[in-house]
Amino acid sequence: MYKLLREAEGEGLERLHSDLLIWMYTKMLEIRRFEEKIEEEYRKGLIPGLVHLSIGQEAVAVGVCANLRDDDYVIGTHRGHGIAIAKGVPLDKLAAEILGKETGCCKGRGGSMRVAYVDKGLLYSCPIVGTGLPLAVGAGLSIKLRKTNQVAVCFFGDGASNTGDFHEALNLASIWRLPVIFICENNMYAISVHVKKSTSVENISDRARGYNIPGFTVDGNDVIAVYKIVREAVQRARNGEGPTLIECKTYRIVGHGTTDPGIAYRTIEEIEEWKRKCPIDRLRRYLIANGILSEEDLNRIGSEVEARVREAIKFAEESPYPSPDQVAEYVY
Amino acid sequence: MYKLLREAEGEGLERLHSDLLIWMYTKMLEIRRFEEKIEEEYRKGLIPGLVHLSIGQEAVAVGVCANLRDDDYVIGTHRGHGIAIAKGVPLDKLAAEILGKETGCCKGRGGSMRVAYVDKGLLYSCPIVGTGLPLAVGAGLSIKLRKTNQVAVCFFGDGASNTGDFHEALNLASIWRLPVIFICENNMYAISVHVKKSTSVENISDRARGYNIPGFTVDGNDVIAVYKIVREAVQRARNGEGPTLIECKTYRIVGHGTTDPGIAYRTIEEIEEWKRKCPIDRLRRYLIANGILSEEDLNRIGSEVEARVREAIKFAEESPYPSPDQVAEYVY
Amino acid sequence: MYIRGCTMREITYVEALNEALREEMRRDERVIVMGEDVQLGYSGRGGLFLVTADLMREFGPERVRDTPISEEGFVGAAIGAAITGLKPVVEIMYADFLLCCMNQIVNVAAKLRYSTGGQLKVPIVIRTMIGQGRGVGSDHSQVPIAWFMNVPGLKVVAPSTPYDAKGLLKSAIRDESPIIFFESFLLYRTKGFVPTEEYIVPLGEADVKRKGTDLTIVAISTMVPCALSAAKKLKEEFNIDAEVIDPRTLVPLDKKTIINSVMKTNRLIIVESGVKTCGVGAEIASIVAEETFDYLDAPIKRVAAPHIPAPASPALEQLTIPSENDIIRAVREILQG
Amino acid sequence: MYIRGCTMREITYVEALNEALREEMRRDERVIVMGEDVQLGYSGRGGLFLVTADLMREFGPERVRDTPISEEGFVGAAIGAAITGLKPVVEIMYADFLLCCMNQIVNVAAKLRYSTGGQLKVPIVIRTMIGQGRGVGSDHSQVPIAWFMNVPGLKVVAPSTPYDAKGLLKSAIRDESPIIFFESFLLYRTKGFVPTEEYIVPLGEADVKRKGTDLTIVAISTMVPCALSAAKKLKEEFNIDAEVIDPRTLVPLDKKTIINSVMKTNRLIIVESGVKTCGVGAEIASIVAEETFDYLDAPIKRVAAPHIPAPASPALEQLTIPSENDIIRAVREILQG
Ligand SMILES: Cc1ncc(C[n+]2csc(CCOP(=O)(O)OP(=O)(O)O)c2C)c(N)n1
Ligand SMILES: Cc1ncc(C[n+]2csc(CCOP(=O)(O)OP(=O)(O)O)c2C)c(N)n1
Ligand SMILES: [Mg+2]
Ligand SMILES: [Mg+2]
Repeated sequence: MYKLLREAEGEGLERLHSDLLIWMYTKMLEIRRFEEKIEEEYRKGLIPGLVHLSIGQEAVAVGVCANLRDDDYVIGTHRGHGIAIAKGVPLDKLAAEILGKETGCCKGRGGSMRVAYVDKGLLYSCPIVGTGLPLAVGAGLSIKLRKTNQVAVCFFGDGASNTGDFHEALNLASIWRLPVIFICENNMYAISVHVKKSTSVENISDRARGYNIPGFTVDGNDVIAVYKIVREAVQRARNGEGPTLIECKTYRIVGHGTTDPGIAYRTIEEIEEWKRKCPIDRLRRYLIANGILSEEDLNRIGSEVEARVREAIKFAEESPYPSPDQVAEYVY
Repeated sequence: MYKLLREAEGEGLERLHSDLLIWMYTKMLEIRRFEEKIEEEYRKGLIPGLVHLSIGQEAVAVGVCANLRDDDYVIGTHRGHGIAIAKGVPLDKLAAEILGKETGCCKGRGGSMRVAYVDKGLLYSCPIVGTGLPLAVGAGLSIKLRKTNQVAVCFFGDGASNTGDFHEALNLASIWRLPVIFICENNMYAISVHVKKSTSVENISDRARGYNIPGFTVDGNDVIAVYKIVREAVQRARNGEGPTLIECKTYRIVGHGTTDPGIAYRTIEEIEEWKRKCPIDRLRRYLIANGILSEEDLNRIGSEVEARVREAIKFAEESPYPSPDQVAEYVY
Repeated sequence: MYIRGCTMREITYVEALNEALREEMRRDERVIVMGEDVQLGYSGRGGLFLVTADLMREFGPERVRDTPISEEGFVGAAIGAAITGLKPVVEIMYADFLLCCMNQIVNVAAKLRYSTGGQLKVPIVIRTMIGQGRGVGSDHSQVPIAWFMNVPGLKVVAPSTPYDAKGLLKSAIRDESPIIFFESFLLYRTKGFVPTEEYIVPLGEADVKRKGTDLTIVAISTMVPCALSAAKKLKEEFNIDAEVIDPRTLVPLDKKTIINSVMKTNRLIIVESGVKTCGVGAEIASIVAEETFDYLDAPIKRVAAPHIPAPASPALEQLTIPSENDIIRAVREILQG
Repeated sequence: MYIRGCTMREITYVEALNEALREEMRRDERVIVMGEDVQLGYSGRGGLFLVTADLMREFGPERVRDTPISEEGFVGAAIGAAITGLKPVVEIMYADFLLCCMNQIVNVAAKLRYSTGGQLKVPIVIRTMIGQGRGVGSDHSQVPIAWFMNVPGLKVVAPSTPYDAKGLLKSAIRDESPIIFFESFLLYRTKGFVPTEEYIVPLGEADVKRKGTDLTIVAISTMVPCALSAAKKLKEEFNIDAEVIDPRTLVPLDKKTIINSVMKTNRLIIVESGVKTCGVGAEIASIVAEETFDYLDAPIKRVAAPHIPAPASPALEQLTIPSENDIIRAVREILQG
């Protein structure tokens, strides 16, 4: 059933299953289409609160989660839709959550910034920047004490790397040698602040040395590269060899949130340049060049994805809001 | 007036004024005698609260402060008596503060852990571990904006290097290129926890790279070595070249606080070994070997120091407590 | 709000804050502004909500300073700057993020003056925003005013109109104590008149926003406009004449104005958008009950948020913020009871 | 405190806590202990105050875990462990250090259950100590109980006797919500009787520590022994018969016991060692005033700390902690007034 292929890049000897590549392509496309639709829903006034899209960053979530089992833990961020989709949250429950509906994975209580779906190991998405890192350390501690061979993965941004939580979490994970993988989505900005203005190192992975753990920087728009470096980190973690910090350099080609045009603090040229580096197009070209999928296959996948996303949004729109008499449930 | 000498150690070319060496010796001795007396006062029940002595660590405070002007800022720690003495806080006001008297430098409101004496640039001593580092960054920012050429120095322990405050402060000082010198007094323990158990790096100065600033480790029981490395950092800071992290390896030969015998979590051998490394004895031998002071001179200094300390304690004991009707002053 | 001899202009709450910052920065070069995105923000002008608009252009990046996401660190730095000669105004984007720097605010800023026997002053203003009212969820909608009232050494300000916002922010910047200054997203776009001439509103003076005789409503921050419209309806529909008081500063609290009002009306309702338990209303109710015991004709009622984290879903969130109707219901209860 | 059919032993408050931890760790291997110096401390047995004594010896370093000085980090880690199958009991050495981890406690632990629509539970107990009473100064003496009462999603416990300390800590560990558990240095060495047999004290039940008819004194934590001795004096010297109630848990609060008592005595005093403004007393006073309005014969009085950071000097500190005499004075005031 599995078509095998030689890789064109990297060490050149590794072989990835073609269905893994197809899965990654499909998931990235799902995220992209989903986010585009969410943006539309937002413009229609159907979404409350703050909405942060991950358009342009799809390869990170997908390349990371391609390595994970359902029972591995993930902690996401305020920019969490892509992570949720990559970890397996059903699109309909995700869309419904974002629209604040009772059928959402958090019954509409969490909203866009707080997606959780424990069935698939997505514990929470942390809207308070930095807070996810200690949580992941705790998940790692729990894994260690319960002696399972799960791993805990924490996503966070370049901005988050300047929080005290980052420091305390990485130190804890290191001294306790926990199976935690810290994934920095370095999209070069924290809202309007460029990483150079806020962050004292060239590469955020340089900070790994301050905790005596392995640190890597990878092209975050190359899903295969992300997949491979994370695979090693997951192996180390499952083998009891402790945490890893992986920085994925990427870019959000949209604004910080849906209220941000995203052009006041960066140049159109910069944005255009990164659009050309689109991780989805890149894998698409790779799939074609390596004869894994034809244009036709790709179009079919495209329509299937479109349909799934449309369905999910429809489900969300048609779902009921939570009932007022349940407002006080789930407090204790 | 100044007797010059060649140094026996280090680059060998540097010359230190002998009166600087004598000053350092005298100050270290003052700290030692003062702390011994404070311990006695504590045993007599004359001191409220928590008291942390710096016996064994005298070379750090003295080697650092020997580089500072009165208008340079210092932030100390819960283990702050030595720092205060080195920065020039009068012994009588310091002792009175520790005893909770109205004549204390903080009018008895601060106590042992919160010594401040703004006239000599000692802004505060921070009993909440880590909080001093951001304060020093702010003092550095203020210096930069006011365009003076002061420096701000922050003392903190090995334990403090694991706080979020450490991380956020060093990052800020680096990106803003502030004249701040971070002095880590690594005495190998945070209360009963050995630094190896809590801290993911071999040398705390290794963490400097995570902020792209110079980091050094120095023998903290060698007052000359401390003096010299700090001198360079002070020069860089005054020249607008930004912050430095300096780790001084040292040891408290007493317990964490006066209620801690200090022997439950470390061996007698370890303590004895470090007693032999006494920074005061070491400088004393150096002064004699280099003909700077005779045994007689040293004995004279010893008696003078004893007398000054005795005076200070007497002053403190005889001073009045704050008056009840002033309890609500200094709140706003 | 008309003041004799003043020309008035109508501006928004955000503009009022912005003017206060600009005027104080012009007036005193020790005043600096720090926070996340204060230089550019979405608009390129400064601040996500434009409170710091155009300040960077006028005062440059040294005095208008973007920070990393390090609330504890940069608030600590602002304190350090404050004790060494600057007057920092720090922006904490949402009030919930105060939780990231409670240690510096409460253990350091609030204590420095006292613990140094008066050697240090900490002239720092921490501006922050209550995020309620648009589904931003549990950790972006909290109203932690009461906690800071519990901390000796801090002052606490929460204006409800453009006039008060401008005048109080200017006073706060000139004050020598650490001040937590609560703004509110729901108030940002509201408009009101302010004098063309310079003015300040002193800390510690409540404002009677509406005179009345039948009962006193003390309303906090976001709830002031809501209390005023409730009062209007109460008059129109039930001929109940409510006096509405906005304390404006919670520490120091102008007890006298509140107590005098209750001694006149004999009834009190306190309205706040935060959680009721141990909220601002608890303190005001306790003071008034203690000091006007013989004047009260009915139990004091607190209209406040229920004991529930803020839900993201708008269908639920609206249930957790007191409404005009909640106020009217409470008023009618104590007038009938 | 005698319970029919139980053998009783006299132990200290610290020993009671220690027994609770040991019993629950034996009972449930998911229970772990984390904090600074919990393994060794000064004695080598564990804990600076011996609350975790000998636990490392019995349960090993994996389950009794020394942490770096990273309150925010290790409380966050404990929360992460709690949502993935463990039951961490975290020690925060002084209540003031809660300020270093407010963000994880309030923005994360308190919100997780609600914001995930009930998917997660956060069975974590955060034990901490109120440091007042021995001159440890402004940032080691705070009593931040009321802040946590203001946060939906948290439970708040503050026992005053060895019996309650043991029974409530056991209940807290078995509970599924995040709990802030306040201990007190001034209570650590007090002694009391506990059953030899296993027992628990359920959360949410106040305890009438002394029956009386003339007025009700609600006392919190450290203030309970002080209120009891004041009650004794009041009886002996003034023939005033005070009922003393210890709520024991502040969230959930046993309003009924308090209200019933006030409906009987018609007078209430609340005694706490923390700052009065927006303290625990404000909430209890507000509830009682609202619900027993027609029963009150005198204004409710709050006996609490003045609005002053804790001074280090013992000469001053004693003025900032309510005393037996303060209570007696307040009682006589409302009985005469
Ligand atoms: C502690 C905290 N401070 C500020 C914010 C407001 N905020 C939300 S997202 C964001 C930027 C985050 O930047 P980064 O970590 O790089 O993630 P990105 O948005 O780029 O994905 C900020 C400042 C927050 N949520 N939490
Ligand atoms: C935030 C915080 N956590 C815990 C403490 C309690 N405490 C006081 S001193 C200390 C150890 C500090 O170790 P280190 O920084 O190495 O300084 P040292 O005492 O060795 O000089 C601790 C844990 C505190 N004061 N502040
Ligand atoms: Mg970013
Ligand atoms: Mg140490």
